Parts: sequence; C-alpha cells; structure tokens
Amino acid sequence: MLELRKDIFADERDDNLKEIGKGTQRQDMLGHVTGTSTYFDDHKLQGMLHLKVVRSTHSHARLRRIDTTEAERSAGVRRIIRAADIPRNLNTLLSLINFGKDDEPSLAVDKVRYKGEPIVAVVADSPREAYEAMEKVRVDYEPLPAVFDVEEALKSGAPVVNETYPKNTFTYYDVYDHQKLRFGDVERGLAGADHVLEQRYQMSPIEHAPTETNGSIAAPDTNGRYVVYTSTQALFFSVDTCAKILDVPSNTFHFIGGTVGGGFGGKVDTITEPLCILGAMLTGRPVRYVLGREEEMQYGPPRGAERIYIKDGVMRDGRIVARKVRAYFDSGAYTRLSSYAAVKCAAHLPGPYTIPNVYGDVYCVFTNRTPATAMRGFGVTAMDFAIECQMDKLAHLVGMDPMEFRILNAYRDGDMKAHRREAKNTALIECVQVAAEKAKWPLREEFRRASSRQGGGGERAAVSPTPRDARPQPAMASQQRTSYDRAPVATREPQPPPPPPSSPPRAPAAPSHGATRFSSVFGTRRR
Amino acid sequence: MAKTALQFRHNGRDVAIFVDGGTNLLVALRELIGDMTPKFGCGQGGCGACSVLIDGELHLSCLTLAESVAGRSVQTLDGIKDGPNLHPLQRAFADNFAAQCGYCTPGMLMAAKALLDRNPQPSREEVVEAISGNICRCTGYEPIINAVLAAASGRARA
Amino acid sequence: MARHRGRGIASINYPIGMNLGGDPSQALVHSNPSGKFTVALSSIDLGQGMKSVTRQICAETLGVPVEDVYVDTADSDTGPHCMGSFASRGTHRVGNAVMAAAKEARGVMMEAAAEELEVNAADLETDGRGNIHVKGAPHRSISTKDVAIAAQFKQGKTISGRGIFLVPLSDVDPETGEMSPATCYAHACLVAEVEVDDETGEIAMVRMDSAYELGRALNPRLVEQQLVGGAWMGISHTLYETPEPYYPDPAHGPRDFVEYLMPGPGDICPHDIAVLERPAADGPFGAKGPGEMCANPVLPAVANAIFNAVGVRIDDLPITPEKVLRAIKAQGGSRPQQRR
Amino acid sequence: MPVTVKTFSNVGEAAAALSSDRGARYFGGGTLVMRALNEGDLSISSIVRAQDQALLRIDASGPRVTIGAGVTFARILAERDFAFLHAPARSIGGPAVRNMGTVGGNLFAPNPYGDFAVALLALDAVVSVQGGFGARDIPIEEFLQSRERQAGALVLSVSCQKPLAAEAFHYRKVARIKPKGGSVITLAAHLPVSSGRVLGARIALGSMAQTQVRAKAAERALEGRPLDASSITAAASAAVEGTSPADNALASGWYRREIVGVHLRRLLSGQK
Repeated sequence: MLELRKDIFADERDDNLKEIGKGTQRQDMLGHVTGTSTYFDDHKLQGMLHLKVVRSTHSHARLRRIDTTEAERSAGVRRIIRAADIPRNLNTLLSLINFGKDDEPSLAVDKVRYKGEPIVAVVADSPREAYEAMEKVRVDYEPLPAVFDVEEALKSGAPVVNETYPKNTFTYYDVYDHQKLRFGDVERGLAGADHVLEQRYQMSPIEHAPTETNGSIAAPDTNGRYVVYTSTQALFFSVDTCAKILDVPSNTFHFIGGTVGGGFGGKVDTITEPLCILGAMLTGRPVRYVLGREEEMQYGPPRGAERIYIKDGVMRDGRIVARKVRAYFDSGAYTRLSSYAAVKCAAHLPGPYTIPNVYGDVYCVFTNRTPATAMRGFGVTAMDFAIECQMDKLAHLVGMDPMEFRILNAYRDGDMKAHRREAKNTALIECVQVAAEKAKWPLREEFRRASSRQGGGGERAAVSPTPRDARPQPAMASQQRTSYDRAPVATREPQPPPPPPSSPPRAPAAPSHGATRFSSVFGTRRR
Repeated sequence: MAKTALQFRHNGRDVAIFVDGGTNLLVALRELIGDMTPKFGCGQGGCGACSVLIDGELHLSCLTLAESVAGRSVQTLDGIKDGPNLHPLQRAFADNFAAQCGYCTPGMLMAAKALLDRNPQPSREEVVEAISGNICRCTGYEPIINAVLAAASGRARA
Repeated sequence: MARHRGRGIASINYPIGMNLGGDPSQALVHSNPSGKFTVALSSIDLGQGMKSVTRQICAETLGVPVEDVYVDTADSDTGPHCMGSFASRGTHRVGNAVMAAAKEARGVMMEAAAEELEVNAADLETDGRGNIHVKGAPHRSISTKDVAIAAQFKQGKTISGRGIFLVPLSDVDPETGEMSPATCYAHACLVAEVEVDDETGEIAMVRMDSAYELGRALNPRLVEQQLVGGAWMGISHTLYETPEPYYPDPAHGPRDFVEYLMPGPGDICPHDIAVLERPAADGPFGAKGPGEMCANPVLPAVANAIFNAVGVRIDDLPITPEKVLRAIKAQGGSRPQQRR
Repeated sequence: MPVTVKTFSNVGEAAAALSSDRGARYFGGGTLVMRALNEGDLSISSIVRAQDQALLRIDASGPRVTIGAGVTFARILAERDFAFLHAPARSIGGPAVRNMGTVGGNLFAPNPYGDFAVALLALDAVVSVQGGFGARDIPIEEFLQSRERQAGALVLSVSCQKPLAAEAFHYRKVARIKPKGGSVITLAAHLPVSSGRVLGARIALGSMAQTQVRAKAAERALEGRPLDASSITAAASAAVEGTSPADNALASGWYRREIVGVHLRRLLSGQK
C-alpha cells in the first residue's frame, strides 16, 4: 500500500500540474498483457543461424592449443570464430568514457582467467549442431593456481589474474591501487572517541536473474549495414563498443531495442552483440546468440561481492566523530564496471550522516571469477548494508534508540559532506520520522521535532584540517591510456563493403575505430 | 534427417508443421508457427515464462515434446482474448499494474487462467500456489496476486 | 524451540545519476499534422517505466493530454544519444532532456497558434486537453490539431524540439576524493519485522513499513511498482540470493531457478509505504529516481531485525538459516533483545 | 544430428528399444529429458516413448495400490483414494510441473528433486520394471540404490500398501522457497501403530545422501515403542545416523545434519 505524504515539504512544491502526479496507465501495458510487446528474441528471420560459445572449464589456465579442425567439419557448422577473427579483441567497457585500460578479450587468446570465459564461438544451422561442434573443439589447458579471495589476491606472491593489472588491483590516477576519500583527521577523531567499533562485512555476489536472458540477433541489412536486435540496457554503449571491437564506423549498425525483459544492471556489458554481429558478417546470414539460463547465472556478469571493514568512533552522547572504511570490490577477472563502482562507493561515504572525520580506501580487486558488473544500487547497496548494520551496533553500544541515533547523526541542509560538497535538499530525518510513525515506533519529542532544514551548516559546514598521504611515483607515464587516445587518423577511409561470407573482416592498416568516445578525460588528469 | 509432420489445434485453428526430432513445443510455437507470446526464460522448467494450456491443462512448452501435442489443443496468451476484448485477467493485470518488464506476463496469465478455469473463486493461498511455478523478477508478486484475485471477483483495481 | 520476532531499521540516501564520466541524454520531440507528438529516445525500458514516465513529462510540458504523446525508443537510427538505463538516471536525466525538447516544441506550437489567432504567443496558454487559448479568454481558442495542420501546410514550421540534459563530468581529486558524484539524492527509511526459528535458523518476513523521499512521484503507480518490487529484491538479496553459496569458494554455483534462491509468492509480507516529495532543484518537476535505492534499506533493516529477534549479528550476506543457526549455537542459544 | 523420436504402442517394444541403444532415453513427463536436450546433452541420441495405457493405470481399490509410471502428480492429486499421497504430490514443482511430471520419472530425479520417491520409500513400495529379459519387481530401496544401473530399464508402475490409518503416514518437505522450492531435506515416515506400539516403522529421507535413504536408526528407536515424546526424541536424535548429506546450492551437509532431527521431531509430534 502506498500513501503520498503531500503534507511534508508542501511549501517547496507546486502541485498545480495536469499529467504529472497522476497514476496514468503504462504506455506498454497493453502490449505486456497481450504478449505483443516485442523483445529482441521476438524477431523471426529467414535462415537464422545459432551462435554458441565454448567456455573455459578452468578458473585459471594457460591455453596451450586450441584445435577446431574437427569442429569445422561438423555437420551444420557455418563458421568457427576464434580470437584472431576479431579485429580488436581486447577491450574494456569504460574505454568509452576513457576510464581504464583494455584488459578483456572477446575470445580468450593465451590464457583463461575465469571458469566460463569464452574461447571459441560456433555458428551453426541449429542449436543441436552447435552443441555437437562445441564438443569437437579441443582445448589444451595448462592449469594455473587461481585466487578467489580479494584479500588473498592482494598478498605478494598471489597468482596474477590479469596481466594488464599485475598487482591484481585497478590503478587509479596512474599511481594508486585504490580510490581514496580523505575528510578531516580520522585518527585524531578515533583517538578522541568514547568508544571505537571495528567490524567486517561481506556482501555476496548477486545474479541479476532477469526472466529474459542476455542476447541479440544480428542480420545483414541493406547498404552493407547490420541490423541488431538487442537486450542491451545501454543502446549507444553497445553500438560504440561493437564499433570499436569490430573496427567499423558506428553507423554500420542499426541497433533496435528498448523493450527488455528485465535488466537490473546485467545487460550493460554488451556481452553478446560483438560476436553475434561478427557471426553475421562472417556468414552473411542472420545470427542469434542468446545465453542459456545456466550461462546467464554462472557466466553472465553478477553484482560483484564486496568486503568492507568499518571502524567508527562514537561519543557517549551518540555523536559519531570518526568513520574509517576499507572496502574491496571483487571485480572478477576483468574490470568491466567495478573500477567505477569503487569511485561511486567512495563518494557515498560515510552514508547520509554528518561525521567530521571520514577516511575511505576502496579497492577494485581482480580474482579468478566471472567479471562483475553493475547492478541496482551499484557501488552503494553493500556499503549501505555495512553502514546501517554498523549504525545499529553503535546505537546499541551507546544505549540509544536506533531511530533517534540516526536522526541525531543525520545530515542536514548546509552540512559539508565528505566528498566536499554542501548537502542540499536533504530529507533523511523526515523519512525516519515518517517510517517511525507508520511502524508505531515511539520517538521522543525532540526527535519528532527535528528537521532536515534546521540545525545544519555553521560549524557543520567546515572541512577540518586533513592530513595527506605521501604520494607514490607513477609506475608508468599514463596507465589509463587506451587505443582511444591515439592520434586520430586524419582522413577516414570510406566505409568498406561487407566482407565476403567466408573471410574475416580485413584488419585495418592504421589504428582507427568508429566508436564515439562519450566524454573527454576521466582519471588521467592530475592535480 | 526426415522431419515429422505434426497437426494440432493452436488457439482454435488447425495448424500443420514439420518438426525435427526432439523439438520442444516452445520452439515449434515461436519459430514454426510464429506465435511469440510464450517466452523463453530458461528451457529448464524453472521460470514458467513459456507456459501454455494443453487441452486446458497448464504445461511448460519448453519441456513439452512438440510431437506429443499431435491432435491436441494448445492455447497460448495469443488465444485468450475474446475477439478484440481483453480477457478479464488481462484487464485485471493492467488495472493492477501487475507487469513491469512484461516478460513473465504471458506465462503468469496462462497460469492464472488455468486456475480460474477450474476454480473461479480462489483464495489468496490458491492464487499463490497457482503462480508458484512462474518467476517474476520485477513486481514482488503482490500486484500479480491482487490482479488474479480482482479478476476472480470481477473487481477492477484491488 | 521457539520462534522469536524482532524489528530492525535502516535509513539511507542514494545518488541520482553518474556524473563521473559526464552524463548526457538527448531527446527529440515532434508533432505530426494531427497534433500528435512522438518522443524519440534511445533510452531503454527494461520494466522500470521509461516510456511511460517520459510520456507524462512530455505531455505536461507541452500542455497536451498524455494520449497525444507516444514515446518511441530505442532505435539507434532515430533515437538520439543516451548513456543508458542505469544509475537511476532515467527519470532525472532523460526526463530533463524530454522536458527541454518538449519546451522547444511547445515554443513553436505556441508561435504557430499565435499566428493563427493573431495574438502574441506570450498571451496564450494550453488547457491540457488539446486546446490553446488566449489567457483569460477561453473562447479565443484553437486546437493543437489545427495548429499542427497550419504549421505544416500553411506556415511551413516544424513543431519539434531538441533536448539534451548534460551533467558535465566531475573530476575526482586523487588525494581527497573531492568530487561531485551526483546532483541530488533520494532518501529512505525502512522498518522490517521478522520471525526467526532458533532451532533451524529459518527467517520469515512479517511486515515492512517504509518512507521513501524521491523528489516527486511523477506517476505514483509506477513509483509503487518500483518500491514494492525493489523491496522484494531487497529481501531476496538479504536472505536468499547468491550465485556462489560458499563464496569465496566458487563451488556449488546454482544453474537454475530451483538452485538460485529468490523469495516466492508465499514468502512475501505486507509492506506499508509512505512517499515524501522534496523536489530536487534540477529534477524534472523536482523528481529524483526511485528505481535503485528502493532495495537498499531492506538488507540492513532485516539484518538488524534478526539481531533484535535472537541476538545474533550476521554480517555476511546472504543471511541463510545456516549462518543464523551457527551463530545461535556459537552463543549458546538465542538471546532475544528488547522488544521494539 | 537431430534426436530420433521412437514411439511405441506397448511397453514391451519400448523396453526393447531402450535396452538396445545406449543413447536412448525414456521420455516420460519431459521434465528431466527435455531439459537435458534443451541444454545440449549429446549423450541422448534418441528418445523412446510408449503410448501404452498400462502406464497410466491406477488401481486404488484394494489395500495395495498400484500407480502406472506415467501417472502425473496432478492425477494423484485428483484421486481421493490417494489422499495419503497428496502431500508429497503437492510438494513437487508448480502446477505445470505437476501436470507433466510422472511418478516413474520421479524415481530417477536427482537431488534436490525426487520428493515423491521419498514418500514411496517410506511406504516400502515395489517398482515394476520391464527390462530386456521381461518384467520384474524390485523393492524401491534396492531400486534407488542401483538407480544408475536401471537407466536402460523401463519402469512400468509402483505399488505399495495403503497406510491403515491416515495419521500413520507423515510427510514434510523443507524448502527455502514457498510454496515451490527445491528440497533442503524431505522427510516421510510410515509408523503403523498396533496395540499402542509402532510396528514396522519406516522413515525415509531425501537430500540426506546421494539418493533417498531410510533412517534406520530412527526407525529402530521407534520400533515396538509407543509414539510419544520420549520415543520421538530418541528417533530425532538418531535421524542423522547413516546419512551422508552433501553441500549443494540450497544448503550445506552440516546444516542438513543439524536440522534433520529437529524436523523429524516436529513432524512426528505434529508441530509446524
């Protein structure tokens, strides 16, 4: 049941609106209840082929030899795709916002870094024939020691998961193996606290489990273009990622999507489109690549696990005076989006509370598991779990009601947040008050009267003196450098005709790509 | 390899197709007949997105051997409307905002129809049981349960 | 043996959008000669209601009924660029882009109407039912359909608009983490009540009460969908879900919906929700975004409720019966806390 | 190569086809075999079907009931004479799976499935099997333990004695998800009482070993004793003896061992 509390903050709103605020029926509801909403897989194309990938059976192994001879001769096989067929096999998703180094192949070359990593793609007339050919692909593995625990991965001598990041951590600003947050003097704050509480929290990985699995259908279109029906959550991320990997101009593709059977963050990674389009390029036929449910669950990217340590200093009267956080994001074998989640997480510290001394170190760590990606609550869900369990423990420790404890420490308009921006438009206190009212949870008068609009600012707006860490020397000139940073080719070649069915697209002479870089520089700038 | 001829009733019309050995009914409906209303969610029998009625009984089309419906009657979501008019369940799902991404909706509706066809006035527990083979990742089930109850009682919004 | 009830709370905030890479979205709005509008986007509707909420924003801004607007998404040939449907950016970023495009289209529509009515465009207003009239003189009126016909066939004007909403990229100070990660924040507080079986560690949800502040509920039914479904997902994350049940050991990963646990329709509980609206200065009609944050308070609230019920702290998700039972055994039995 | 479908009108021919081809699998309700095919199981090259009415036969008239292997759980639920089997039948899948899944197929379902077979094991059922050399009856305990080797045989039916009193039969499936979830553990007990004492106690457990097993120590704890708090407590503490539960996605072996006694005690003492 949902109740709109129009009485609260009424003076900040103009409610004189016609369409806004109405519970209008969804535009897509009729399609949904009649089953006529068109998802990517609802396109029936003549002569469609089926693409499936051979996945690594090892979590970490060198690939001695991949033999596809027998598979190529298998009945119904139209094409076997190997890493060498992919124009730009190495990519990282956030290269489109110039963040991070290309670290992940579309198909494994010399090594596999997680169980389920794609090695070879099979394009066949039917799913059954694709399965038969997959069984005939011979992969000779040399198993390597694997690491699955984020803190084990950081120890010296741990197996190197991803050679692009030999320390098993993403590199921030060329120098740091973690994202920092520094606000005030946390050690002084802890030293002056009445109680100090340090705790460890562990968030599980999570599978998005949309009822529609990831997938796409690609087909040759007129004028040498390819039409691509896709389940993507980010249409232009997918267009430009494919343009980069396949090394063609982005207008080679006509992407159609927008009606997706659930995503929750699990359809951001463009995991099926590049191979699917390449399959269509190499065969001249429509190709479908849809993840099976087990593939989706085990090898589709999950929400990454996080391990979080929180150390808080609290006064007897309930004021939190210091919060020190160390968090490890389990990125799996490749970066995908975890590097970014760590930054978002650092910005989220210390939660919606005004604490004068806050310190955060957030690591993006590589392990030999399925690469993690975004999910609903990206970078924040696990930290909220940790912070709010910690808040409950702190309230217990000082003998305060947990609701009142939160109101006491809540951020208010005009306060300085730890990422050094003024808090505005806050409403935590009111949410606590209304939830208490709904749950018939008694609050004392002073807490019932508290307001997000009062009592903030003043000395709460100050940044206390903040000690700085010693800065290490950069390991390399520019670790964030990607192929996108290379000098642009002065004149572009005209768009090549679609390649003949049996041969891979010609490798370009000069490094070039058709993708759009979404933004200028992030992460390379130094202060 | 020879294909097998297969005839059955699909939403009240006779259809004839040729299937490969081992083809499941979901593939036959979607790829050979072109009825896209049943959805592929798992192929394992775990999600219910492919649910259809066979001779009025709820079945998972992904686990049904296409050949086994020879001479039988298969109803999908595409066949539950009365001419241009929505089935009361479709209307109730809409009124109760019981769909978000919409991907589980065809299967949910068929599961709900299988219930109401047999038991027009179910209890909440019976509704819960009836949709228990269908996964919805968006709604938290509450609006779906309310929609089925509303359809049963002839109410619009619960 | 006993089953113990307990209550726990959590309060949270959530950033809207992702400013760290620069965060733009575009929209195009145009009318056909019947005065019906199409919004072209490349944003994705994955169930959250993107098509529906942008439709209402466009109708409100144009001053036409919602039935006169159709949202077409996502086609890379016709829909202009959008970063994507994630980071709670849909309502806020795309909504703002649609609003800007609709404003521009409205400007042309009002100019065209002014020409037909031979008045100054500034003296006109829309009635929200498909008509444009002179302020204070409703009888001097023209329908949007007639305006569209006139614009197309007589005046040679395109009733259309382009909109972009860009939150420029925020640099991050490597030393302090100083940054502008978001322009506004949504808020929530949730109370969870659970029942814990101290012999089996099983946890049943009893009820939830919550308050969510999200700027403005542009469509309360869509908001309800997100909050109800999101809280279900929160319960699922807390008590059930994991693709690696013995993490960090990768063994025994689930392969299907029997092994991957999510609460069924028999595991849900009543949830009473209040929505607060404190408009964000840069939100479309003040709106923030409810989609992601709604699950977050559930996880800690349930964990805290379990402590209240039996006195054990499970800091390792998901909180399975096994973890609860181990903890109860380790402390020599359940220790119910002060009933709240 | 597509799969070959071989349909026979009688069980004898079907059984012969099954035993003569290692790549042949019998296709019952489809919930196991069709899933395997969908997931690319290439060990199946042909599927064998039998449209023999014998497989659908139900005989519930006498004290001993016989259920054809092709009978679905929905059909069991529709038969009033099978009231004692309604709880196990209802605990399987959702409605669609109950309309499809068969009693015969359930005998082959691995953990965390096979709940109906737990009930049948507690009822000392007998499995009739048609092999290459004709039909024979196998006690269900033996059948389950040699299940791997039964793959080439065709199950025709199962039969068991009806419990003399409804309250003598107890069944519970412990699942994380409600109302449809995979088994954490499944318990079934048949405890006939004669002159106030349990005689012929049978307790069967699912997900407590590689296949469904009997809890013989718990049976012994009840045998010849009145069913009261003290015998139930003794049975509960003996429930774990002889079991070897494994870790899987639903629970660990440790957890299963910890709770099997708790649930047995609650089941036998009528607690939720």
